[in-house]
Amino acid sequence: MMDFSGMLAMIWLWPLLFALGLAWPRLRPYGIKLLPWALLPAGLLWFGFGWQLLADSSVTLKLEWPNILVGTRLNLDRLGFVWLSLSLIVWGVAALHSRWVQDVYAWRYALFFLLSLAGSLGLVVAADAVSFYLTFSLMSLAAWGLVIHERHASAQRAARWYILLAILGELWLFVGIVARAAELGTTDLSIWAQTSSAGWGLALIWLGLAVKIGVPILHIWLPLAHPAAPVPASAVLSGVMIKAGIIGWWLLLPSQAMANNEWLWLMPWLGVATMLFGGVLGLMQTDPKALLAYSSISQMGWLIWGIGWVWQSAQPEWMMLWVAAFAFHHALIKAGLFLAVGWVKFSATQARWMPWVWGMVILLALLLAGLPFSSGALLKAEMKQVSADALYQLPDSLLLAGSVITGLLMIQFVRRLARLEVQPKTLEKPALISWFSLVGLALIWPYAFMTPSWDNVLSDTQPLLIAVVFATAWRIRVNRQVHLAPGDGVVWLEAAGVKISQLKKHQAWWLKQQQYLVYWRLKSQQKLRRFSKRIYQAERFFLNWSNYVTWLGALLLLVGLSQVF
Amino acid sequence: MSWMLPALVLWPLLAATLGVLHQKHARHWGLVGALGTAVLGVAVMGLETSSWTLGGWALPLGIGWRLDQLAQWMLLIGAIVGLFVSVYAWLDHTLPRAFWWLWLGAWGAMNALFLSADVFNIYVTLELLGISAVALVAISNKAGATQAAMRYLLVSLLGSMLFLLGVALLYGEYASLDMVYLAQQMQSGPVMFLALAAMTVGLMAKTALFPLHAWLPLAHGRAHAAVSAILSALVIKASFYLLIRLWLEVFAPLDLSLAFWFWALLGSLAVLWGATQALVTPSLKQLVAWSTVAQVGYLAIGLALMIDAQAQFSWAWGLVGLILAHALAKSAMFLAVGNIQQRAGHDNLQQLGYVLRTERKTLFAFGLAGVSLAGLPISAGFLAKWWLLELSFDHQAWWLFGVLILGSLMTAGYVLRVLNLALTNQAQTQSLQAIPAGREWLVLILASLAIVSGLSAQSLWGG
Amino acid sequence: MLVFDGLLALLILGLAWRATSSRDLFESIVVFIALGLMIALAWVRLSAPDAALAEAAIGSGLAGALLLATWSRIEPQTDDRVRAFSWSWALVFSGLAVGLLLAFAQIPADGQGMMDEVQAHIPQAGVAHPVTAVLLNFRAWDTALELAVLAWAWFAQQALNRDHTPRYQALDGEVLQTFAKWLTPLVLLVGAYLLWRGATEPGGAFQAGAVLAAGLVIYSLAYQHPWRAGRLNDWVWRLSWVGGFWLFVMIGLVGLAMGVGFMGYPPAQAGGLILLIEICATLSIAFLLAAMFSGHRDTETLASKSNKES
Amino acid sequence: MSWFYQAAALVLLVSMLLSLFRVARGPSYADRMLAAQLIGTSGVALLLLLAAAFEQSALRDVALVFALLAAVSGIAFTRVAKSVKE
Amino acid sequence: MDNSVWPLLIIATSLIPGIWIFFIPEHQRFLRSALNIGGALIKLQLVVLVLIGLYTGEVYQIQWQVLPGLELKLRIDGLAGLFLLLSAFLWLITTIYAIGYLENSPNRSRFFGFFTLCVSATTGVAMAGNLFSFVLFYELLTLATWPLVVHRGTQQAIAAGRVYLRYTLIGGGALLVGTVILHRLAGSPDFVPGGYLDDLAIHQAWLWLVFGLLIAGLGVKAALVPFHSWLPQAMVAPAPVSALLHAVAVVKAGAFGIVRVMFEVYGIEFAHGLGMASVLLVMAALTIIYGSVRALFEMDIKKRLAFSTVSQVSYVALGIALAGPLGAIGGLIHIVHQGLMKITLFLTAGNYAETLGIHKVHELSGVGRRMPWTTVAFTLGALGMIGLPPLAGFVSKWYLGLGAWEVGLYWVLGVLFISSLLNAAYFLPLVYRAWFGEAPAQWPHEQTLSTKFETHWMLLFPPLITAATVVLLGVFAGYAFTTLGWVEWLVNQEFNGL
Repeated sequence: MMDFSGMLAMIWLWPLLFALGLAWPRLRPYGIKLLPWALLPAGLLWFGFGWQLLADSSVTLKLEWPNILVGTRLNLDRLGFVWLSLSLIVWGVAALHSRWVQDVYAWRYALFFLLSLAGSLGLVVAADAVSFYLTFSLMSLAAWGLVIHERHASAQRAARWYILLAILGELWLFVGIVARAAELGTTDLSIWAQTSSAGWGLALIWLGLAVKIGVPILHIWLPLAHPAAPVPASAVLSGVMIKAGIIGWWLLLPSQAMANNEWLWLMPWLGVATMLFGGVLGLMQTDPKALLAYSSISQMGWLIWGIGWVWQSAQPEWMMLWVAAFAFHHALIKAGLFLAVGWVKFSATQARWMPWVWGMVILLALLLAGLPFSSGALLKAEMKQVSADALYQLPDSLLLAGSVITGLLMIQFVRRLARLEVQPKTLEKPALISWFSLVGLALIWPYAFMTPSWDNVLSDTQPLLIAVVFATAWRIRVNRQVHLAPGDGVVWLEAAGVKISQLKKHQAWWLKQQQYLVYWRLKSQQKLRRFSKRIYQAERFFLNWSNYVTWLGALLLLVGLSQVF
Repeated sequence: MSWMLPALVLWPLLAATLGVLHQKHARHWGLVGALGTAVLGVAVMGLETSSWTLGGWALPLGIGWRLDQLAQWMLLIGAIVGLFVSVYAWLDHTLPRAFWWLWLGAWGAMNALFLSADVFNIYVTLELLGISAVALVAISNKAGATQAAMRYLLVSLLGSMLFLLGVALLYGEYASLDMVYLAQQMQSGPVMFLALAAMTVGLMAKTALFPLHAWLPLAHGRAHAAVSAILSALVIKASFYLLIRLWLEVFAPLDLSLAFWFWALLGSLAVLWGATQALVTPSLKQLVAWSTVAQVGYLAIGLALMIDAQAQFSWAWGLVGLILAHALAKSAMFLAVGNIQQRAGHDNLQQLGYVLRTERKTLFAFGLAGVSLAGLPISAGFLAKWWLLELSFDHQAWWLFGVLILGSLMTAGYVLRVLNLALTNQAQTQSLQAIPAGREWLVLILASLAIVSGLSAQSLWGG
Repeated sequence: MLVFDGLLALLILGLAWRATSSRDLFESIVVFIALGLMIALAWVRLSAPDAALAEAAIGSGLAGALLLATWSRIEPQTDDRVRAFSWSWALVFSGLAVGLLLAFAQIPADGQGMMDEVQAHIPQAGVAHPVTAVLLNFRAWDTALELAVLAWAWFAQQALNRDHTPRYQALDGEVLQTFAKWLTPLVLLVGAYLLWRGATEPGGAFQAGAVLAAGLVIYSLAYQHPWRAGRLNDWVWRLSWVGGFWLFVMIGLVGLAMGVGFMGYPPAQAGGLILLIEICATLSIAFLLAAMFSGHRDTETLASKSNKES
Repeated sequence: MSWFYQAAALVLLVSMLLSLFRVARGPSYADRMLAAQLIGTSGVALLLLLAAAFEQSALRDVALVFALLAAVSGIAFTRVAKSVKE
Repeated sequence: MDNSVWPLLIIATSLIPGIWIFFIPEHQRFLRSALNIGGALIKLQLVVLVLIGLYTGEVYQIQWQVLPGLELKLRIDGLAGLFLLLSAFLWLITTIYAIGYLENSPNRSRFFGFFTLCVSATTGVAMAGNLFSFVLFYELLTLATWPLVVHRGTQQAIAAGRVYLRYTLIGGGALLVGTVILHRLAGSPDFVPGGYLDDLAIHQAWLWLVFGLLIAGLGVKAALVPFHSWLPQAMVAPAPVSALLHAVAVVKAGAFGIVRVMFEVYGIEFAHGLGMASVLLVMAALTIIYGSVRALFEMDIKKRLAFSTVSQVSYVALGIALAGPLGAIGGLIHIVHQGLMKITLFLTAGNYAETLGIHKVHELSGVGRRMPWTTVAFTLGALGMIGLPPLAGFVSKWYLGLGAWEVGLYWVLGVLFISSLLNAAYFLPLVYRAWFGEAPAQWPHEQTLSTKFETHWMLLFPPLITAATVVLLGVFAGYAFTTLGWVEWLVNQEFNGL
């Protein structure tokens, strides 16, 4: 059996090497074309490790570099394999689709793509807190370059909010990690997973990662960034990077400890709240990409809910696989949907492909909405089932509402997509093939380890039906009545910011103070000069002869008398 | 007695008189006299310390000479500074030849003063020193030099008279003039206090200690640079040396309880007033002269700190260190100013920017000297000030910390007033006079000595 | 005699006050001349004829002439004028006066000083008069330095007086010239007499020198400066200024070489050496004082001055 | 010392005091100078008187010097007065 | 060769060229540069040799009695080695840079003379073996840097110089007084890990006074609030000077002095016991926040960097004041790491100013395309400052954070958090503008300094090298030969050597 542990570093150093290569101007024009090749080691590892897993499902790859940073560890186990798989697939497809990016700064897009790719792959294999933090930051910050790539006003605005939230999250995460590392005396995540530590360290880590996941209130960057980024970038943002938060929660937080009083009810409720929150706000969107972004928030609700009960279960390592599987499901479909927007948008000239494209779009929408026998329906049902042994249970109706709202969102999405203005672009055949393959994979992968049964068909169809009913009954479209700008809270914040800055501008008082300061400085200089002159003239007193002699006499008297008394 | 001791006094005096006789070559006679005296002054460091009586007349009758370490050091300081000033002056053709015989007269007088242990004899040497010094001021062709010299003359005479009064009172009381003998006999009493007061105030006037300083900035500011160097570095030190002798030796047995406050307060006022004036004066030369007023304040503070019985006498070497530091730094500074003044043709601070910038060696020397004056490391001045601080601590005179530090800061302030000009971009406004290159190097070496001598401060304590 | 002494003291104080406070400079000078006389009298009353003699020689003659000469050449200065009266001044100096009086009251009246010591050593001194013995033997170094002080005072004056204008107009009075002609030899004679007396009685080199100098001054007032006419070489004059001091210290060094110490004489030759020194010193003093009075202009000084002006 | 000498000395001293009045009042410089000369003359007499009284011959020397040199300031005054305007 | 010669040699390699340079005529460019670079190379070589020797247990020291009981002592210990290496390395870098930067400007001999003297003083500060010697070199440093601050000679420069001196000299005075008092209380023994004041616990009031004086004196150079105001004003100096001031010489001398005082005079546990560490901690924390906030509102690039220095240097004091080994590690490595990062930033800022005339933040727009390499270096420096892994700044912050937790001062983590956030807030906009802003049609003042590179090679390579070290020191932090390894060794001495 081959030892793939060296590949653990290669999978993310290799793209970094590509990124460095872009420093050489001659390579830059090939930047985009080279992107798929950056995934080569990751692919090899996936393939090799996949075979090893088939032989022994508990096998783990390990790599230790004690002298790099403050001690670097990397490993890959079967859960990691799931993460790696979804990352590899989505990044790969996105890399192929990156050819859509054809502007002058394409190489820059490639650079950030490579950097965040490296981070994204790295955090999958990270087994110490610092490596995780490093790769997580690399991914987050580099993604900023993807968000801002198109440079128009909305991209800049999105990037601004993105980086603000990202850095805030980074720093929460950093402080949390430091706190845990200091308390546990190690950065080894295998120890971290089993040992609890002070509550607020955990809370900070949780919070730092929550930003990435898009937990309500911290989500505001998400609906701005996803629509603003180029299509393939949106695909990875929504498909892969958003999951990094879940991976982080799992890796950095101790599962037993996370099932205690405070967290017990928080995570499930937060999960449901996120589902509904993302869904409701998504319905108020007109831009299909923004809608998808809210949908991602909503879907993250499922993962939050999922990890909530995984922590509470007796065998979290095992249960986590279900959550990972759901993540895998969402990754494929959401990436596919985002790419679909691209295909619809760019492929108007290729009319003969259009039916196929639309077919795929509808298929994907249905998969996400939970078409019976599809991955969505199967996984949701399975998760509900296995979560039955969790300590804290949510009412089923809430989860049902979550599913319904997903269905509604998808219907809305298709409607919106149909109204999209189109821009002709050349057809990229490899990309198209990869997209079709992606959709295909999304369709069939569950059957590799799940056998669908007819028993649940009714209950599985339930949410979809309700959604269709609602959608048809409610003919008046929500987003015409209650339109909400993408980024919801951002709008208010920005308005408040403008108010504040205007407030400051009109403060004549401030200006006056400054003028007064200048005046005061001049005046004090003048005073000093006058004072100097006076001092200079004061010496006349000593120069005067009679004073001189008086002083002399006085001193005589002083010395003489001082000794006498 | 070694022949070196009489030679130390007579060599400069005879060389000076030869200069008077052979006026055409007064400059060269002057140099011969200076070099010889300097060599002797250094060589005397190697002599055994001892005392002698002149003419073989036993002590109460004759005149006593004494070569102790304090005298040796004073002679050495005189020799070093004298040598540099002399060579500098030799290179300066604008100096009137009278400079030479006056300067050598002053030097001989100082050497005689340092050697003498007899208060009346010291009075005579003070007279010779005073008259030469006054005339040295007067040979300057700068406006107002004569008035300044007259003022100096009067102060000098007044000081001498007061000193003489003290001598007379001492003689009347103890029928002796020898300092060692007097110190042994000294008893408290109003007459002694009067003597002490008279001598002290007289010498204070000559040392230009605040508030009797007014003559100094005029005289030193208007004199020729070499002369200012001599006056500031050596002449006022001679009278201060006497103050040390009187307070720490002759009158030491008296109960001088308030003396600390007297000296420390006057010294502090001197430091502050001198520095303040240096900060506002418009002329470079005056600035340096005012600095002397301030530095004399440090000497007074040093004396104040030594008067206390708690201090071990070995500590008094710090006073010599202070004198040494100031002598080297101040002479270097005045000579540097001389270079600049001669090059620019004036010493108006505001218009010296260009000259200062081009005269790199001289400016560097000025800076080094300033460093020592301000008591910045690692100069001799720094160690001297360190010594003052340590003693202040022992005396628990915290307020002196403030004065010393403030004084140092102000010193730095006025030194930097000058250096600042060199860093401005002032353009050339006047044509520059040429000066011999040797003089720049000379000043630089002297200033470096002011720094380097700090490293050998330990030798003052016999290390 | 108490009345006399009291009156004398009052006179001295009054004159001194008048000399310093008078607004008229000429009046101050005249009062000063009178003061010199009073002080000489005071010395007499204090049994110090040596000092009285010196005061007489300098105070009455040379000082007056010198002050008058100066007065004729200076402008009244305004910036240093003494204030008429100030409280601080009065307070300080009345306090000082009280202090001085209190202190002097403590001085023992029977202070003999070193007189016993001096008397005991007179036999080895080579001269009989104790004052001369002290000045030229016991404390010869002081005297040698005093000679130097005098010489340097003249050098200093040369440095101060840089414009070299003659102080007096040429004289054309017949009476004065005749007077001077008769007076000069008399003065020389008195000078020599005082010098000779110094060995046993009050008198000596300084007094003699001062008298001689006065003679030279009279002569130079009446006639041309002898040195200005070029009758004597510059060198001779210069030598006369420093010769006394030279000889003095050379003999002192000889003492060092002979083992009696610096500034000491072999006892056997003491008398002769002292006489030699006294003669030279008298001449030096005389010429120095005379030069100080009349100003010396030698050819070299003139040359250098014209150089400077060009 | 006999009362005669004392009385004579006192008289001389008082006469000097009187001439001082003239020194102070002037009005001309010549008046002042002459008064000073008078003081000198009185002084010489006083010295001689004292020499006799104390039998100190040295005082006669003092008187001699005074007498001789009083001329100097007199002559000097005549020379100076010419060049000074009153 | 006798070991005692080494400290002298190390000083001489800059002192002698320095003095020589003063007297070299302005036009002899080659000689001057050769002296400068030659001296710097030799010094670096010597320092490396000494460090190797130090690792094998050699002792390098030399002393000279100056007053009774007062020794001038030069000694190279581990801490000195750290600072020496930093200054020797950065001197070489900045010298090369300065030669390029000041090409054809007036008064170069003066500049390089003082520049070199400044380094001599810095090495002296590093090697000072007792407090007295430290004070000596510390003051020398003030003097040597002042002419550099004023070098341009403009009205503004002179005003800045005046402020600089006012602060540093008064601080020097406080330091001197403190040193004297301490000398009278405890003599002036060598610096020793764990301090030498344990016996003096009864003089608590004195020790507090001295502590206040010393911290005030050192705090001026280390730019602790409220002694920091000189630093932003000193920005009028030429870029290499700012770089040197901020990265190595002045600011670090202050920080280094705080380390010496806390570790080897008071002894950290002793100081902690008396509560001094807490005072320092609060001061450092305030400084960190205050500096960052001010930086945020500065629109002049160099001024922004200056306030950033105010903030960043206090990390050193913060780490020390935490009074735990991990915090100490964080503080000490930050001496080096901040130095490298800040010098990178200043050199690149200098490049912008010299090549394109860019001084203000808004002028940076699009400069990344005109000067990509410079901007890469700038970006690395900025990201390092924010504390992103794997750059050097991260390692510092990491250990500071661990140190804060270790001693239970959780609020310090909050300080780190806020500071990092502010760092990001004032650095990222610059980076953003540089890479993504629209380049103007014409740069404020463009000069063609090179046909081959984006700017003169002497300006380009120094920041690139330092930027590379920023990366390397972060990535390979775990190795013994990096700062972290060295500092861990040092901190062991302080905390276990008791």
